[in-house]
Amino acid sequence: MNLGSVFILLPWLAAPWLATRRTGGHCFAMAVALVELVLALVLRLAPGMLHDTSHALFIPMLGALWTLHDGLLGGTLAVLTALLLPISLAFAWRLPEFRALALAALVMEGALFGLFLADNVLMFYIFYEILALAGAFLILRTGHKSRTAALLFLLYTVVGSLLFLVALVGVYVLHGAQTGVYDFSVLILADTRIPATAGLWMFLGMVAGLAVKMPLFPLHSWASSSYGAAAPAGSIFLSGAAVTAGAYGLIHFAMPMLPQAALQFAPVGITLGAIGTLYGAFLALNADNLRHFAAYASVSHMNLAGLGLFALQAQAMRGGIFLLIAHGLVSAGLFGVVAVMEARGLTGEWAGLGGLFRRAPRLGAWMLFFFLAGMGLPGLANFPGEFLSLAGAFQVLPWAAGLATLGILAGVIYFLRIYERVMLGPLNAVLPDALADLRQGEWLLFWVLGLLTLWMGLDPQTVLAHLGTLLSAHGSEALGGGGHGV
Amino acid sequence: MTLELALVIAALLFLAGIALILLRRSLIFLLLGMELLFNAAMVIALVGGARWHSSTGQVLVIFIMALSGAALALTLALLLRVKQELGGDTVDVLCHLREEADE
Amino acid sequence: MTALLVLLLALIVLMSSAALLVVRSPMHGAVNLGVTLLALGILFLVLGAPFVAALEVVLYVGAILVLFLFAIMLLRTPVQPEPEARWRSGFWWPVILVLLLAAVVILLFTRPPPLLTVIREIGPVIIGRALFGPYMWLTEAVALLLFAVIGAVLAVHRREGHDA
Amino acid sequence: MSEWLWLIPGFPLLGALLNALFGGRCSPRGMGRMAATMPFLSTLVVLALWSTHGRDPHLHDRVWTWIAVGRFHADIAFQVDQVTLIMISIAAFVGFLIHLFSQQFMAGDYGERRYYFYLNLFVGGMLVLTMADNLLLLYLGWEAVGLCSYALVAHWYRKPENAWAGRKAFVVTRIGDTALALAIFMLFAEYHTLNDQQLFVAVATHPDVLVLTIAGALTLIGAIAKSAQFPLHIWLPDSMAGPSTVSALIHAATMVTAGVYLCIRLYPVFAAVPGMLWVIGLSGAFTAFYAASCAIAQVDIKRVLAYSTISQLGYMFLGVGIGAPSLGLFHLLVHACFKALLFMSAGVVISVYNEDHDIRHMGGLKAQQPFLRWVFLAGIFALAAVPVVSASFYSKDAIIATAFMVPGGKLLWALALLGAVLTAAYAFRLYFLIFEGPVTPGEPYRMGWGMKIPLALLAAASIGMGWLQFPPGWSGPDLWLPWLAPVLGMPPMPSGAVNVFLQITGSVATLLGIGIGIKAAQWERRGHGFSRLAFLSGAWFFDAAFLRVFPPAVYAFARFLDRGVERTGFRWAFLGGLRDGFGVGSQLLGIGENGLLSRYASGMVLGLLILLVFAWGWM
Repeated sequence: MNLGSVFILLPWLAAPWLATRRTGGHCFAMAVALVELVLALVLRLAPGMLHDTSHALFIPMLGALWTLHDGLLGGTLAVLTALLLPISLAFAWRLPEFRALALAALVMEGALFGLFLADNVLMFYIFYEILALAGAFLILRTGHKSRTAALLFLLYTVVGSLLFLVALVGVYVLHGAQTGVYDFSVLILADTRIPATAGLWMFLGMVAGLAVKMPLFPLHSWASSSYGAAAPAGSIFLSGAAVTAGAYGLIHFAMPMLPQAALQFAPVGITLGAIGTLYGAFLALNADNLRHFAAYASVSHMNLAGLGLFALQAQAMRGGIFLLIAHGLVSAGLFGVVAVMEARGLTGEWAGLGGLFRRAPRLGAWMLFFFLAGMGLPGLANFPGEFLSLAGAFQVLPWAAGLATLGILAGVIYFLRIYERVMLGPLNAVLPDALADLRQGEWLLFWVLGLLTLWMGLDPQTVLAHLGTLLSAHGSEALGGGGHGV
Repeated sequence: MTLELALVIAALLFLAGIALILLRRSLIFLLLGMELLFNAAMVIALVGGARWHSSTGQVLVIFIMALSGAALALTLALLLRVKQELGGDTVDVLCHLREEADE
Repeated sequence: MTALLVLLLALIVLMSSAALLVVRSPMHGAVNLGVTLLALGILFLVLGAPFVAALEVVLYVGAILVLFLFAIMLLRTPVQPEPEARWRSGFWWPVILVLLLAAVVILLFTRPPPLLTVIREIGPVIIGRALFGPYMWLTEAVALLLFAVIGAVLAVHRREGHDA
Repeated sequence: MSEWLWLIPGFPLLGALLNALFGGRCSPRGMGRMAATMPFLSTLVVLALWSTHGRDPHLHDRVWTWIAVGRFHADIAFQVDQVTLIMISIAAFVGFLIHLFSQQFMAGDYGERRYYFYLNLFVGGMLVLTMADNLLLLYLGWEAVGLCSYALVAHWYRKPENAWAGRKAFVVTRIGDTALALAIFMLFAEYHTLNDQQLFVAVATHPDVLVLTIAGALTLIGAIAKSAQFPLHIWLPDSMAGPSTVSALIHAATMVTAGVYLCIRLYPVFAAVPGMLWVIGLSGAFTAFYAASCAIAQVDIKRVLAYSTISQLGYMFLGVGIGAPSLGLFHLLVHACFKALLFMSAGVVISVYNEDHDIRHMGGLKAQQPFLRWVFLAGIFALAAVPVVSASFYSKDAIIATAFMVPGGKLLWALALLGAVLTAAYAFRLYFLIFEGPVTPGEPYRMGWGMKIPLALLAAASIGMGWLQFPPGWSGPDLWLPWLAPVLGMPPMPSGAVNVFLQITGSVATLLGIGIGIKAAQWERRGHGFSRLAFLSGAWFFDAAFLRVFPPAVYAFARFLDRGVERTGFRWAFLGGLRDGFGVGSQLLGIGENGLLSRYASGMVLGLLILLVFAWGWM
């Protein structure tokens, strides 16, 4: 037990306590979230404190379950997660379902930290499943409280992760048969020599399990219903933090274990990412309310990130990861805007919106800001990620990356169209007269998010330079030091 | 020959038990069949113990006895309750315990 | 000599269990079970387990069978006013199954492993040592289980009282 | 001096940041003053730059590393050479003048603070664009000015058509941005660098014609979208929905010239591909003619100026295309002055006529606004390129003349000359309709010094700026071309008899145009002017056709993807099938789960039987 274990377990210990409360618990949840944020920063900035090779929970045939490592990538994503939780809670502050949301989000946070720090693939899988369950709970108990959406989410993620498990066990058994060592540690499994065809199938299984969470193109269908059903404040966490789990699994586990298959899959992955980028963009253009719009925008961005990751190329992968992080902030901003509107009784249906800027100029300004960030305006967070992903992927598969570049154009079309519908034009007569602009607290939240977005856009190097060696373990060697060249 | 014959007895008991469980309509006979199954298991455990001169067989039998007794006591209590609630003591009434919603 | 005795026991078991299968009255069934259990008690003695043989008589014939009798009494099954169906509905399926099972068991026993061993008696002392030595925790667990059974039965009954 | 370069874009950006942070606490008037100070400070730094390094500027300032992954390396770094120095002078100084003008012009507007925020941001973005030392930073400025253009065109957002016009401007220019991004990807994939200088060296040593052709074409698309060249010019006329000062700054002086600037900057890339320059020239010459023909039929004062801008930008592209980028830059400078002047004056005219844009409802304004009349006339002189006494005569006519000299340039020359006739015609038609003829009284409008000084300065520049560079064969100043020669080379200027012929044709074209323009004004008054030609006033129906095809196609495709693929394919067929499959499966499996105890037992026995058979097989 060290700081890392405390880091993982604290939210899980806090969650049951929160569950026993009938009312309140706001400050408690927030305090836990802030403590976790501090811990995440400490662990990220002083990674040595985390390293735990004590082989706790060593189980024969499975390996040491509780071995934590101090990967820079996982640490960075953990900081993002820890940052999004308080923001999500703050946006949910006045919701009646605050405790359900906080409960689910805390459990998800613990699971995310666990899987970011885990060295053991089986442990990753377990955390991943817990994440899915808590996510389903969040959808079930907040917002529209839709059973259908929760079930759909669960169906997609659980079936996906079962495929992941099957592929994982395949690698495990192969490795055991070759060396006699049965262990689920990624460092050990990455040594396996896997025949090409079998490797491709296993990689496909893993991709199915991990991509479903991001969500990448053919597996995206849960996203709009889930983000559309959960409370927007919960969607912040769901779309910003939870999606990083899938991408992290790809980079940290799937690709290092099956490097050759990953290289073989790269063109397909890039193509799917490109299709998904445009597909999400067009669906966002035709979305029927603000929640679905934000959901599809998020899908579009995540597909672009997926394109970068699958390209297995130095710029593209870093760009993909950067986009993942940036998307967390921007998505928080987008869903935050939706949350603020819903707190004022605006449902987000187009018919009830229009000319809102006149009543709420601050809200309108921040909405524009995050829309601009979303459409990849340089100087804001998404741009370095998008540009690096595309520039990198362009070197691997030019026509597909070129197709995805049209997403730049599509982004401006759908974001501005929606902005015009909501904010500009004459004041909609159905809007209530006493529509308050941003309150001080909300305003401050947006400033925090906004400054972070700006910082990420203007000085991305601080993050980019410290992502560590991607494709850790033996993957990078097998890929000849970074896949498709530098 | 003793041990082989004892095994044959166990097989007889087992078959009789299974037949009782599968064929009889009354729940009482079903429970009697279960006792026969337990006894078949006990015989085999004892044959094993005798074959390897080990006390483990007998220890196992004692545990089986305790377990079967415990199970039986509980089952009989449940049986009485079934009779009270469902008004019958046959196997077929038990299907009323199933959730009705799906029918 | 012992082989003959065992053969006899086998015959008794066969007959009594066959009778168990066909009798109509539960009371008759209980009596037949008693016969089977007593025969088994003798078999246990032959197999060199006097303590278990004693337990078989005391526990099974003495306690469990009595439990059955109480249950039968409480169920107040009529002594046989009208001929009740002996077999359950949908009879043929299970019969085929049972016959198949019998066939397989017989096939299995057509080539038994040679078990030519002198049977030595293992007395209660050794059993006691084993129970309270290496199997101590298991014994305690079983004790706990029996204790729990009392609770469970009570729980079943309390609901009953509550309903009534 | 080098390490202070960042101050030039830094001041306006700081102004925008201060506005965002503290704007709520201050009065809009105070914000306006602060905002105007910022480009003034930038101008001071630029002036200092002129005084210290004006003769031969070569400055570089690396501020911090922006993005660096492998060889994908882009700094926040600024560089200044001759071209940049001209561009930043325009951006900072004209920007400052327009800020100054806005103090009175925009007073009391409902979005005054927002206006100054975007205006400051725009000047900052434009300065970053011009000073960037790599393509990525250039792209940042490129997008930033695009955003400001959107926000300022849609400034009066309460009218839906204004918001729509802003969006159209952003979307159409973003087509070009996408092409530019693709060009950057291609160039990086081929040459592994983003830095301009390294790129030029690499292009010179390893010219890969295929890559350079595609990348050059894509860059050109980016440039023509930003500079509103045919066929991506359609956004500019609608952008006139914004305040006139915005049109003056963004849609005349600075942002729209970014495309020309990009072509000048990447001149080595274009020059490396045979034929590419001629395509640029053709695009410019055709646009110059096309837009001039549209401008002559417009009745909205700002739309006349908008088409005029498109046309003038065409001349700049023509200058780049004929291998005379320095002349293109010269015309850019001149145009920035006189077009900003014309737009600001037009803003006053519109205010006088109570927000009525229709020039047929105006007339005889010279009596009421004498000052305005003279500065406007100076601008019109420059626009029409009146010989000798207007700056444009020295820049535009030089381009047209040079076009004659290059191989394949006769066609370009003819188009450009035709455009020049039309230019003079619409310029004087505009002037005569507004300021001459029967008087249509307007509202009283008194211009303060804050408005008069910028107009006067720009009017002086419109007349006198051309005297920097006399045509070949004239005795007089010859400053511009030699100064730029180190970076842009010397253009192939005509000489001898051809020169005389070209100059005379240019002047005759202008005078002919002026005559047509005066006539056109009279015809317009009588109700049968060019505006009745629907083909011309509708800009050859190009915009209408575009709007009829492109947006509906996009929306239809989006609807198809949503209803046809997502709802029908993914949700109905896939998920519905999955659900029904689960339903059927559960019913099938549920047959065994009927609550009959003995059937469960039968199942167990069956399983046991199978196991036993297996066991028998093993034995």
